[in-house]
Amino acid sequence: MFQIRIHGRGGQGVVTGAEMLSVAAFMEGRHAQAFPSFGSERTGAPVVAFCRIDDKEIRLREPIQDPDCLILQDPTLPRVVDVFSGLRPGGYLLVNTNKTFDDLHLRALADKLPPGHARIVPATELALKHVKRPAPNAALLGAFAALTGLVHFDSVKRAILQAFPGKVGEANSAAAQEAYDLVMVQERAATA
Amino acid sequence: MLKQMEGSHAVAEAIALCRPEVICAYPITPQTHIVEGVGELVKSGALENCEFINVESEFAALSVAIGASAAGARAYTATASQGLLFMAEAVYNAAGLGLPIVMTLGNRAIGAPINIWNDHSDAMSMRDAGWMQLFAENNQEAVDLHIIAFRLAEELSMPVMVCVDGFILTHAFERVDIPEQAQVDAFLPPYDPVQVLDPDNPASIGAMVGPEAFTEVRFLAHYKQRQALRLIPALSDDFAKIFGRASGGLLRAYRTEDAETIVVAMGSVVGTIKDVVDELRDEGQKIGVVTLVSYRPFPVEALRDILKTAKHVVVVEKSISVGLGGPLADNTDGVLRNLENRPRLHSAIAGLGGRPITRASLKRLFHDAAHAPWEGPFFLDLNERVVGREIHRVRKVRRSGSTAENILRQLALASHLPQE
Amino acid sequence: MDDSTLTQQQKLKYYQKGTFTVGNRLVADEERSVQASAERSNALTSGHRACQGCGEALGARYAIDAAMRATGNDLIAVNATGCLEVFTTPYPETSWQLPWLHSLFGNAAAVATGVAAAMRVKGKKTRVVAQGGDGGTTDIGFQCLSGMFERNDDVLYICYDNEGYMNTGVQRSSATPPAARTATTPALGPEPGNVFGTGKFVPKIAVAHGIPYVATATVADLRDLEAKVIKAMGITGARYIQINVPCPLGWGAPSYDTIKLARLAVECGLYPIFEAEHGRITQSRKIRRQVPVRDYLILQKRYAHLFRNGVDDPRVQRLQAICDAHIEEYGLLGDDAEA
Amino acid sequence: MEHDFAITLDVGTSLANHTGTWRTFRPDYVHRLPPCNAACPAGEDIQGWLSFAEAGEYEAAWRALTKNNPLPAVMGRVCYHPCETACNRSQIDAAVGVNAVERFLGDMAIAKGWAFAPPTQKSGKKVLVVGAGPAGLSAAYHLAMLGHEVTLREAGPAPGGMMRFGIPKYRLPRDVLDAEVARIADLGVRIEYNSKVSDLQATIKEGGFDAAFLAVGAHIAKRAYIPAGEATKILDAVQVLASMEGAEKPLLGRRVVVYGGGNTALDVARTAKRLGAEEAIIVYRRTREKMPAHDFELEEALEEGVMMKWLSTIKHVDAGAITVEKMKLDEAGFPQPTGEFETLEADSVVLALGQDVDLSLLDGVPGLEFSDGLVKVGPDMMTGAKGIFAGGDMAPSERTVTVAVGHGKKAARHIDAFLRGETYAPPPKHELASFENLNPWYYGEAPQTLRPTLEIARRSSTFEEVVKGLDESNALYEARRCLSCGNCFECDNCYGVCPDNAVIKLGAGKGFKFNYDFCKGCGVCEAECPCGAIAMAPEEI
Repeated sequence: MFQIRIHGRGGQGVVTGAEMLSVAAFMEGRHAQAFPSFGSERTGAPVVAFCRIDDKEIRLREPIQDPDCLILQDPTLPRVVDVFSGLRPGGYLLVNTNKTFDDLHLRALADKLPPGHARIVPATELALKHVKRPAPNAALLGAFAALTGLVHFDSVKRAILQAFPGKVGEANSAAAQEAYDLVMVQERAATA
Repeated sequence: MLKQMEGSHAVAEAIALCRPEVICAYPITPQTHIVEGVGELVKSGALENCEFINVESEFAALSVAIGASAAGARAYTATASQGLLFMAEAVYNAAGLGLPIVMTLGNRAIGAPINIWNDHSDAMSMRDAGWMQLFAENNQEAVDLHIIAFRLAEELSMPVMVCVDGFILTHAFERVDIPEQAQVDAFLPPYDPVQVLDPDNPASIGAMVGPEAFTEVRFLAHYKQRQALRLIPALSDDFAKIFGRASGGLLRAYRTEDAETIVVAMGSVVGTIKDVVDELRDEGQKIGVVTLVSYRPFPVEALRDILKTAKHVVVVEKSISVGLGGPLADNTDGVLRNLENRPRLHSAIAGLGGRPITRASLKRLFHDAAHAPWEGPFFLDLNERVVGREIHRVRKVRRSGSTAENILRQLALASHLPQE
Repeated sequence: MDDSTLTQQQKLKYYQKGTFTVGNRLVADEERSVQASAERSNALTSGHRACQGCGEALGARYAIDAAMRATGNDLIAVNATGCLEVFTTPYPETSWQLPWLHSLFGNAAAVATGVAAAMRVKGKKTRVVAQGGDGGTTDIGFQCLSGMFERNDDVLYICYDNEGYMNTGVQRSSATPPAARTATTPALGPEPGNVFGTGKFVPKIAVAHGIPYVATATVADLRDLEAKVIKAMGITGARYIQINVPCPLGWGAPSYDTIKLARLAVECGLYPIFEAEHGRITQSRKIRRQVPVRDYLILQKRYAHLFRNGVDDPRVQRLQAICDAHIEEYGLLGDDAEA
Repeated sequence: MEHDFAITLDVGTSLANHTGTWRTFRPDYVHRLPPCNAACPAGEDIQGWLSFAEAGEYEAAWRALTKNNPLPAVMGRVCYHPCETACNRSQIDAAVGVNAVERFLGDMAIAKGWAFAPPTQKSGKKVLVVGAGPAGLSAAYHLAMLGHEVTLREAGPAPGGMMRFGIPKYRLPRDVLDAEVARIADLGVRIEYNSKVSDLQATIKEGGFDAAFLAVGAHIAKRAYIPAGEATKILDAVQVLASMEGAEKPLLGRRVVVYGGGNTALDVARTAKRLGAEEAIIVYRRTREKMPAHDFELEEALEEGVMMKWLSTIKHVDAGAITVEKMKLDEAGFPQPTGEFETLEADSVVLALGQDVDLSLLDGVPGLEFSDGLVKVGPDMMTGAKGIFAGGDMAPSERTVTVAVGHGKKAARHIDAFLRGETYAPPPKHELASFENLNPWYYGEAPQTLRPTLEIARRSSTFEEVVKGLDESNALYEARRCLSCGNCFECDNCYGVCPDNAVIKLGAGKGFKFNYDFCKGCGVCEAECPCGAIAMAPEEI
């Protein structure tokens, strides 16, 4: 079972991101469970969403305490929430930023993870470019596919298009594609 | 058809497949997505021959359903928490009138203090109202139970409440097999009321009944629920034949055959408990779990059959009958009462107001049940430091103020101060 | 004179005897009141357990019989808890002769909405009447009532207003008039009886909802009452009729004075009788033989404290001022087209 | 339909619950005597015939009316309608115009030629009626309707008695009188004119009569002693009015003084005006309030220019002038002389001081008793002589046409019983329907239709009928103003207002009955009965 925890703020599509990710996994014939951190989701408030992916039925209902992957949609959150709690030693970290891990003072944390498991991606910038809205979730999913290889990008794309039919879906899909490509470049560079 | 979807929307689709004729909607978290979903289906024309009514309160929601049902329409509504309490009078009334309304309860705690998160306080508050209460373990079951609920309700002319854990299920995206319309139609015939408001065949429904007949009326209601104890498994079998999967039933046992410790629980927490059971089994502990699907009627005999060989019975429940303990534990105690070698009963109150029930805590709990048994209700993951301080503070100060606010203040202070 | 002239003559305004009576043997059958007909439905039939002279029993039969005629008996009634429900349907006997449903005290309007929805979804033309007392309407049932109005559900809601909770032993409701003594507004202290400046007049609130039809009526004017019910049944959407029904028990009056009291309540101006459509008052029933409110009050024990020791309490004048204000507001004096 | 136990009930099952046991007071339908009927000297069932009239059933109304009075067209003109004085409606707006409707019906009957249905069986008895005035005509009619053979003997040349010789034409056109008399004659009553009975016993014997009814009237004017000078012209009212029927009209001069305060005085004064008098002055010793004449007739007279001299007595009559003494009322209301005198110009003085009866035909009849010049009769209208009955002005009573008609009817009933060897017992009278028995709310405001009256100018010069009849719409309107006091008119109020549906409607014309199985005795029906036809009485326990 692979567990993803997404941190963001209300209005950034955190829950939708987790849901789309679960749909992508479902499309590949796997079991997936996405759920929010159950609250009254007000714009700007810290929000957490969860996604579990497995090859068998997922019965577990507890919030994800020891994620295999942490997606940080808003890099300012660590100042108010203990976002890194429980991240597995071999886990992944994906941060939405134009800055560097150093800029964010996350270098030490990133370095604790296996090499190549921590990536940054300018998802909001990509979203503004393609979707014209600061909704980084789709782009981050593209980056997630590239980073973890847990789901194919094609599935992510289909999940995005299912969640957002029409032009909005296309735009999000394009943002995801660009994020995917950006991370893949880094991946290839790392493995090269 | 398999779909990855939100539990609320899955329930909405299941409701639509049941061809309801009158749906009453009033928003309350966490049930909103269900009625919104059905509303969309009605508004878009996907669900035909259905009146979708935006009422002004839960009390009206169920009241409209009562009128519709009495007039021969298949009626549905959904609510949660305070909403259920606000409609409480109508809840009893619908049952008393024998109207086969189906209602989804997106289980949520009851305030004060106001709390929108999941527990079973709401369902428990209406356990004696005369409704049948079915609890879903996951969203597939939520879907299936609604389909079963309509048939069960209409066969017995008795309302059914399908309890779906708020947020944990209602807001969870997961794989659900949405049945085909033809399957549902095969399972659920059109509503044929046992009594109906009909100008061609008039009757007075809802008469005032005095001491001379009230006992009999209540006996007959109880008798109906006793009949349901046989009907629910039969419907489950029937369901399996048509839909190709088992669902519903009174209860389900998991790895209980040789179990020395058997956990009893309802709703979504059972999934987590099953994972814990598997872990403990792997560690060599003889443990199993019983999922109670039907809380009302309470399957006394079926449960006793499973529990009678256990040494320990651990009841994990998301509600508290303040001043007594866990109501499910109390009911389970009744099941065990007359056994010759009665197992020891351990009551745990967990997950109140949305507190996560973790595998780690459950493992500890099940271990302690066998090795460090306790008396009375045990509050899982209780912050004893906080309650200790608060008890002390209240003792000291007459005008001590609100407990809830004081606890929040303590917690806020604690999070800013270095740990002791 | 040939027959046609005779008929025309008979169609002249009826100020001859029989004008205000239930029946009139001199007019054609179709012009007679529902209650005059030997074939009236008696939707609320004999054997009910209402007190002697019960105004509500009378009002309910008037209203439902009229609605039955208007709908060709294709009618379902929903009843709030209250006297009407209790005295008509104690197990094992019911006095109703139409399909009838009682659910709760405060939800009759919503239950009726449900019945109407069921009829609509089933493609039936069956109409729905909800009925309740003033407590079940203006107090506990008010939220459901307002919701039903606001959604413009196809329900005629009839409130039988006897100005208090009579079923439970005569307590104050929001429809209890000022100065009236009830079990919860005893005739004691510096302000005996119900307090002035409290209460609400739901017909005006109903008007404010902008629903297609609102009317007040009285058991003292059967023809007006029937005409309003029949008119209401000709309209689709939310409708409200409030009927003043004296309660001999609660008002402390002899059983035979029921209609007289209802009549005086109208003739003194205390109970304005009017009609409103789509948020506007369209017509008021004129006072025919105006009386001072005193004439109305003095017949009722609930106002006895206003007339102690042979001296009128100043509150009588305050009540008269209320009447005067009604007369002005609703234009209750003058020629009535119907009179 | 199978129902859920107890929660659902079969409709209308409360009929098993007989709430009539709650009752402590019990309503009953009653008949009360309408004040109009009670007041009618002719014993008409006024409310009864009005109820037909208000339904537009005029012939039925006329037939109901003529059960008691064969002269509606006459009565509708000359009756002083005490019914209207008694009418409860006068307490709401104005009395029902009974008299006008009666006249309307009478005139319609004449116009349409409605006839009485003769009795199918004859009694074989013969009755002599003496005098074709209202009492005689009435008695003859009733006796004929009862199957008896009637011979009516009249001393004068034409029927009607005082109706013809005492009442001016402008009040009673003679063709109306003739038509109604003819209708009685058509029943087979033999009327012999110019056939004065001077010896009753002989006449009875000769004619083989089994009984006789005497109604010869009062045609002899009372005289008062008034000192009179030469060449004064003093006449009496009977003489003046009777001479109006002849070719020679009386010569009264330009200034006429009439002495007296009764209706006859007014008739004479009004006649004098029509005959061309410039002044017609009525001298009366008391006041207007004390005047026995009907106020409405006084009003009409005043409108026509008749003048009144109240509180005056004539002391002396001279040529061209009279002397009157002023009077004043004492504490008891009697006029007392004041010693003040006044002179009035007068070409003639007509005395209208009342009339006496010519009792000469009774000479030799044994057993009779007399008093004040009148024949005494018992409650059965029989004189002291067996088989001889008397009525009208010759018997002690108020002298009006209506009273006379009533006498005729009453006598006929007793004669009928007498002829069969029985005693007539009138049915017991119901309690009077007083205004307090009514619920006046239910009667709409509807003032009396004033009968059109001739404009004043025409009245003073002609003998055209002053008061005109109603047309049909007016008559119907007027009939419908009747409150039906004391008798159910099927307004359905009781049927409608019963909170317990305990009134059974029996259908048109059949009224209602109480269903005592369910009647709780609340009394709303009685309170809301417009006409007082329901009474509550304590239940016997």
